[in-house]
Amino acid sequence: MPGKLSDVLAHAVLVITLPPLMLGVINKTKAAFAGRVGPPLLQPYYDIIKLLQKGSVFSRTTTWVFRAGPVVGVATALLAAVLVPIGGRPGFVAFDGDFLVVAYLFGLGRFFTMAAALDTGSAFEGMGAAREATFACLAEPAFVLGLLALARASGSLSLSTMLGSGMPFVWTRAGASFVLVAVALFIVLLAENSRIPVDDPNTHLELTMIHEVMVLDHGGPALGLILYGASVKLFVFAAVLARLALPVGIGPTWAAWGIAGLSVLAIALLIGVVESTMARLRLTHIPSLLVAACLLSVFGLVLLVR
Amino acid sequence: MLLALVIVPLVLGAVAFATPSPKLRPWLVPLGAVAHAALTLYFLMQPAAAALGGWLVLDPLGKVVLGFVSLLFLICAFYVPGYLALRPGRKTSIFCAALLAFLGTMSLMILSHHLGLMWVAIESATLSSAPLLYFNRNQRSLEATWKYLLIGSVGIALALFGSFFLAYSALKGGMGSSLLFEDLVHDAPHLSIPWLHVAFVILLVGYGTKMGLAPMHTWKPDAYGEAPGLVGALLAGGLTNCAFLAILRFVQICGAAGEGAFARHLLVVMGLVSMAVAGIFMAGQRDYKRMLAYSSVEHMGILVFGIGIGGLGTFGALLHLVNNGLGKGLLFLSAGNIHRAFGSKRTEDVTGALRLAPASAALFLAGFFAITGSPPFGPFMSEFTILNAAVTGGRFATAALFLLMLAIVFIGMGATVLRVVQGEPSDIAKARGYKERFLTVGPAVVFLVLVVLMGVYIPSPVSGLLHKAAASLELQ
Amino acid sequence: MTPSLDPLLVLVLLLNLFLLGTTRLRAVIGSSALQGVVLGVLAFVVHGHAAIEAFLVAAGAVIVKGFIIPRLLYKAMRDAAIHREVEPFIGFIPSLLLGAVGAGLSVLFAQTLPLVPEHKATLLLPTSFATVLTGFIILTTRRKAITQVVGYLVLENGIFVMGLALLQAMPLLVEAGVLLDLFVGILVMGIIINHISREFSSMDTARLSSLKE
Amino acid sequence: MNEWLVVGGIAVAALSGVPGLFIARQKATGERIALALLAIATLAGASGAAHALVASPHGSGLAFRWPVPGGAFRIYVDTLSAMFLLQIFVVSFLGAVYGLAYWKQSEHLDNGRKLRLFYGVLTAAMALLVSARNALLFLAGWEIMALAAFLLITTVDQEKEVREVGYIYLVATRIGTLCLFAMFAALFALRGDWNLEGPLDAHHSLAVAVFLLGFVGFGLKAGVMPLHVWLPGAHANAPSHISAVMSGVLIKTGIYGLVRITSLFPSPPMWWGGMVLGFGVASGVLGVAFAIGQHDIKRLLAYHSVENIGIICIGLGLALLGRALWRPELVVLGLGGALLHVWNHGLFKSLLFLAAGSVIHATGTREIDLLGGLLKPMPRTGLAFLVGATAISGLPPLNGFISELLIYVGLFRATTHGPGMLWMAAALSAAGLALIGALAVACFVKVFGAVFLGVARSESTARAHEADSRMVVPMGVLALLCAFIGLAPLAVAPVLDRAAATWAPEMSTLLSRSVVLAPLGWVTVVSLALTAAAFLGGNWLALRVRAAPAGVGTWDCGFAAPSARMQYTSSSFAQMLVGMFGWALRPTVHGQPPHGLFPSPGQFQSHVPDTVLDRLLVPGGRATERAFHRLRWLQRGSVHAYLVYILATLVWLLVWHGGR
Repeated sequence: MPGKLSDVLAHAVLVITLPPLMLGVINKTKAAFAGRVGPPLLQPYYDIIKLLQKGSVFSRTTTWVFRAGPVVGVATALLAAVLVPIGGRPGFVAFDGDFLVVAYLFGLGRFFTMAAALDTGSAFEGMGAAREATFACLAEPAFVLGLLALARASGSLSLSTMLGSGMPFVWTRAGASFVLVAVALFIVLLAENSRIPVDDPNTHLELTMIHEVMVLDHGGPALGLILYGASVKLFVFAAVLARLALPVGIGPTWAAWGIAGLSVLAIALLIGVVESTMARLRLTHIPSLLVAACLLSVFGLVLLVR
Repeated sequence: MLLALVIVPLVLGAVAFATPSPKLRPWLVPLGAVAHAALTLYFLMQPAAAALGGWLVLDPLGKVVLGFVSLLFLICAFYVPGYLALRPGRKTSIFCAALLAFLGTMSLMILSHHLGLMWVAIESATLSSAPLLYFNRNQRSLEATWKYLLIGSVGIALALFGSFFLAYSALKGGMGSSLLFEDLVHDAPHLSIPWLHVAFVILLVGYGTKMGLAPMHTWKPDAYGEAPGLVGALLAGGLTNCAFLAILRFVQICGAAGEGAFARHLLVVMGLVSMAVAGIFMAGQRDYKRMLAYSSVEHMGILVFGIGIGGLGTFGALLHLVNNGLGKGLLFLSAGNIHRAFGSKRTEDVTGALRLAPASAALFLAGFFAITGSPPFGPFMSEFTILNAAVTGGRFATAALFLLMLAIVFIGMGATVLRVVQGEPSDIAKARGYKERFLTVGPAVVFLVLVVLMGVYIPSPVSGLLHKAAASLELQ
Repeated sequence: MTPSLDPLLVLVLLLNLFLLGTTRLRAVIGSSALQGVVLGVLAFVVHGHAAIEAFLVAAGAVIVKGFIIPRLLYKAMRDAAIHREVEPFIGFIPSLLLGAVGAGLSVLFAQTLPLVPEHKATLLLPTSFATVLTGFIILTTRRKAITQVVGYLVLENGIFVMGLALLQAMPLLVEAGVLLDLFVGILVMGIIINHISREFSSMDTARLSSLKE
Repeated sequence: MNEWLVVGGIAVAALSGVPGLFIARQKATGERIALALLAIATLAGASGAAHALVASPHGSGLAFRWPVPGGAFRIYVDTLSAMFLLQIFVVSFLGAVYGLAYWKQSEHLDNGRKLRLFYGVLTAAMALLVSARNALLFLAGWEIMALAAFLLITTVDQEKEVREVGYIYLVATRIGTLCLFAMFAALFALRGDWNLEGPLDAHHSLAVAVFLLGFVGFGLKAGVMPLHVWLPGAHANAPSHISAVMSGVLIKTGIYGLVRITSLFPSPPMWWGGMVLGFGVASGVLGVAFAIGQHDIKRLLAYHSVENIGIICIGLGLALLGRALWRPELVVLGLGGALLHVWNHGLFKSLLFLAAGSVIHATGTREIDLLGGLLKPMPRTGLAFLVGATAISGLPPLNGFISELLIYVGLFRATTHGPGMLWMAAALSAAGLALIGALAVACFVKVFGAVFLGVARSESTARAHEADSRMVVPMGVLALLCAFIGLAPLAVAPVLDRAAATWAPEMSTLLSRSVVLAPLGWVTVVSLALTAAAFLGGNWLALRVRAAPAGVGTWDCGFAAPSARMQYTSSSFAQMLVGMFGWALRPTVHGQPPHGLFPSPGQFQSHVPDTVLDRLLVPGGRATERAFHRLRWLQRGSVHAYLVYILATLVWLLVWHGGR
């Protein structure tokens, strides 16, 4: 059920503009915690634009796969972004099982990002790819289980309906399990977007990184695309989580969109807080965190037995 | 005149013994086989023939066994000249004579409806097969012959003993004691049951020894292992089936006496025991001819098991009598060729037969698949029929055991067969320079064709004969 | 049923025990031959009134079992030039005991089976069973091939005794066939024994155990 | 009509290898003739099957007398049979084309002709068994297939390993066949005749026997964990195009058997579905887990067959549950997904095996950790492999995604509306499916990266060359088919609906169409959008970086001299995951890591054996054989002992049985 034109436009605007801003918010928050001024909110935009204008260098070991990585990453993220509803407003299109398409689009993006990393033949990037693959194996079931809980509660198979206008009423029925699911999805968000405590985007020790180390060899436009794609992915998860965590009713259109954007930024804020207050986990402990996320979702499901 | 079936081979045997020319002599065997086959064909056409005042009768059961034995011998006979050509410097006069005498006595055994005469016939068959086993004239074959003769003679001595018990049960039943099959069946309702039971047990052990049911099978591995492949084929498909026929006759009498259940129970037990023993001894068997002997033990077990199951199983067993015989012929002849090619029957020395004797090895492999009951070969049909009889009879545990035994046997036999056919032959073996010949491969090919035919298209005359025979067994 | 049967049967039983007890090969063969003769006489006595054929059967038995076969065995002995002990696996006393126990069991077994009236009184069937058992004991406990042949012979004798109980079941022709087979069988066995003693320079069948798993 | 075409195809295929036997070994004429005949057979058979798919099935097929006990020559091609037939003929033909270059007669004088002979027989047997409607005809096809496959696996029987895996396969398939003997016997007792037709009462005790025996018998062929023991070795050691046919088509006959047998029972008990579902999840997860631990590229692919069979079983189990609970939509989605996955796996798994074959052909090794950087020398093979890898990982826009989506949607529907047991089971299976998908992604990134990306890890790999066009073309065709189903699932949807109706005739009126139930149309839209976006973006980037300097090395954080051996190997890639599944995989690790201030050169090897086979069955078998050997003294050569046996038997029977 495609939305009205205005909705579509608003959705498109948010998808294109908001993601880098989220990164900005996160950085600002962390700076605030660190007592620094920090980079301007719009810094990510500047970075991406600058990168897109730069020239680039490709290792002789690489092939077209290396270039395909960033492109596929962005393409899948954007497609996912237009499928998810934002703040109770349906996505461009909504159909049964669209969340599966979203999940598998990200899977495709991950596949090519990792392939690109391996294409360099560098041990570091291989290491990063291995970790990405490993942790995704646990994040995926947690995500699906969470969505199962949503589907069971809302009796629908489409994100736009699950997180649609019915949300408040569903909350009254299934609040408890939604809290659990929200926590689970937040953990998944941190893992999928390689934030602390799973991964540290701006550490200086490659040995401990996951996502960053995979893209070590990308530079210029490619890196720009990767940055943007990553932020869009973060945005998608944040949008889902925001709607689940803050299922406020719908006022007039403009207000609804405003609320949607703000709630997404609020998630960014939350991430910032977590990143500044928590330490990075040891790699060997990350699986247990994700398993915990799975269990939370399962409990969320069990609570729905009736 | 039924007697011709007996006389002709014997006479020709005598002729073969007397013939001076070693060139000509081997060809007398095929001659005798052809004559016998022709006579057999003629009598199979006839409704039912009798001679010597009912002492010799060709009833449906007899028709099946006689027809098959004649066919088996016919094919094997054409293997003889080729085989003897491979074994220069051996005395062929006794061999050829004994072969034909063996055929004659087996025919007598099949025809005779007087239990005493039957005993005489099978004893003579045993004696006439002794020289065949001793063909190789070495210590091992001597030992094998001795065991075969002693165990066999004791076994059939017991059989005679059992026959007397049977006669006595008639005597006790108030009739004149007679060993004529017809009389016994006719007076069966009056037979004295305890005597009948004891008689059947003794007869089962006695003829079971000849048939090679475990644990009376002990002579088999030695005999089949040391005898020429061709003799193995004739024993496994001929003499054992004659002994089986004898047991069938006693099952008929028990059935007529209303004691069928008792007999069938014993048969099922003996069948399963034989299959189990075969499976145990096949595991890790290093001598592929001894392996074939155990396979024969297994299939004798399947035969009596099928009869024991009864109903459809009876037909299955009779069908299996034919299929197993054909399969054994195929296996023994090809194994014989492989033995000639490598000069050994131990799997330590025999590997990669597919490269040294391609045709024979391929035939051997096919024979293995056939005898283990793979569709679309004949034995599958019979074994499957027997299995169905067991399942439809509601005897699930028995059926499960049957399948388990089949599995064990397959696992054991497969290991040995594959070790023989696959891989690289040793250089010593290559140096022997064996060549496949038409006369040695041809008969095996015929067996293969027949065993496949029995699996994909059972000619109606054959199935007609089998059905008649099964019906004659089923009447209670 | 003439009363003069049982003494002969007892004689047969005694010969069984003697066969088990004696250490001398010649004695063994001889006693088996004697047993054959006794059986012939028995056959005649049982159907004494019967026609010529009973006489023929009896005569055949006497000739084959009592004379020809022993000759064969003695010849085999000479050819193989074997020394005379019987060499059992188990001692003579145990085998005697076995024989005695066997005889007892045979009597019991005969009791369990329903006999026709005229056999109730006689030892006919017990003797038969006991003799068969004796044959088995000799077959399974004596080392020499030739003693095993004797064992087989005794086994046959036991069966022959059983046959006496139902002569009309075994017409002359069959009876003759049986005797003929027996004779040929022993002949062939003799030949093989001959080869054995040539190949293995001994008749000790314990040596004949190279074919095994 | 269809049946005649199919029968003709079967006959021609069966004979395709025969003319070659009469042509001199050195000549290539034989292989050409065989291929031509196989082409004719495929034309006939596939067209017959295709016609049966598009036109609704009518008539009752062919039936001739067959003079064997219980035999009747009954052939009937309904939608289920047709789906499998089409795949059998197409894949076998492509494999044969590939074989033309991969297994040249001129290079394989001793076994080339034999291989082609049984290749044709195998194709024919598979086609026969999926169209047979008589138990004995089915069994005949089944066993001929099994034996032909055995002879193909052991094509190079000079090698010890080949002989061993051949034997294991033979034993496994025979045990399966014996189970089927029992199953058909039970079916006969149930039906009273040999026809494979329903409806039958599922609550009869014999019906349970039929189901369980069928599950074991067919599961052994399909390779359901833990019945998969024969599969990895056999697939790894057969010639690659044989592996392709076996993994792509042959093991599916096991699935066909399960589908056919379950179709006979209108109202199956719920535990049937639950059981199939459970085993499906188990084989899916464990299959892929074992795959991740492998070093041998073909063993790895083989374990992925186990995984995909698991996915198919999940679908089938869902369909069974739907049938048990009278939920038509679950039947459509479950069975549709399962059958479509049968097709898809047939396509991409054969594709992967063929690609692996050309890698092996070019480099002479199956060891993943000796390969690397092959995308440059063999771009076409690499692209084909990438397509296959993406498809088997169930990623859009390729076909694997479609079938998994159908099953997912079915599971979610079962979750959203359903009684307790059902929806919890469905939910857990969905999670399991997600886990499987993610693991598959990991595994195939590993393989693709280690084999085709980076730099060559060995001399032979460095000298690799692109495959012969006769090998590339079949791969291309398969890749295109994968893309087609992925982009236009609506084209196959009607077939799936009809298959579901054939499987559950009692529901045929209620069955809604899979198009309604699953977003196939939208998937097409998204996939096209994705392709377009990737294409545009790619071109943009290519233009943007046209001026990039060539010939620079990997920056790698400024590491000075990276060498090929420093690359992350597939084993290191898999290490964490293998550790995660260590409870099931039980990897064996040897070698000593370097330690101390000035470490001496250390070494490290890890190896993942097949837990069921190497740790359970083989030791068990050895123990049994030892036990049997202990009984052998019975046959000790002493004639006296033998005579004692006779006497003992006599006494035993007299005492125990004569006494009655």
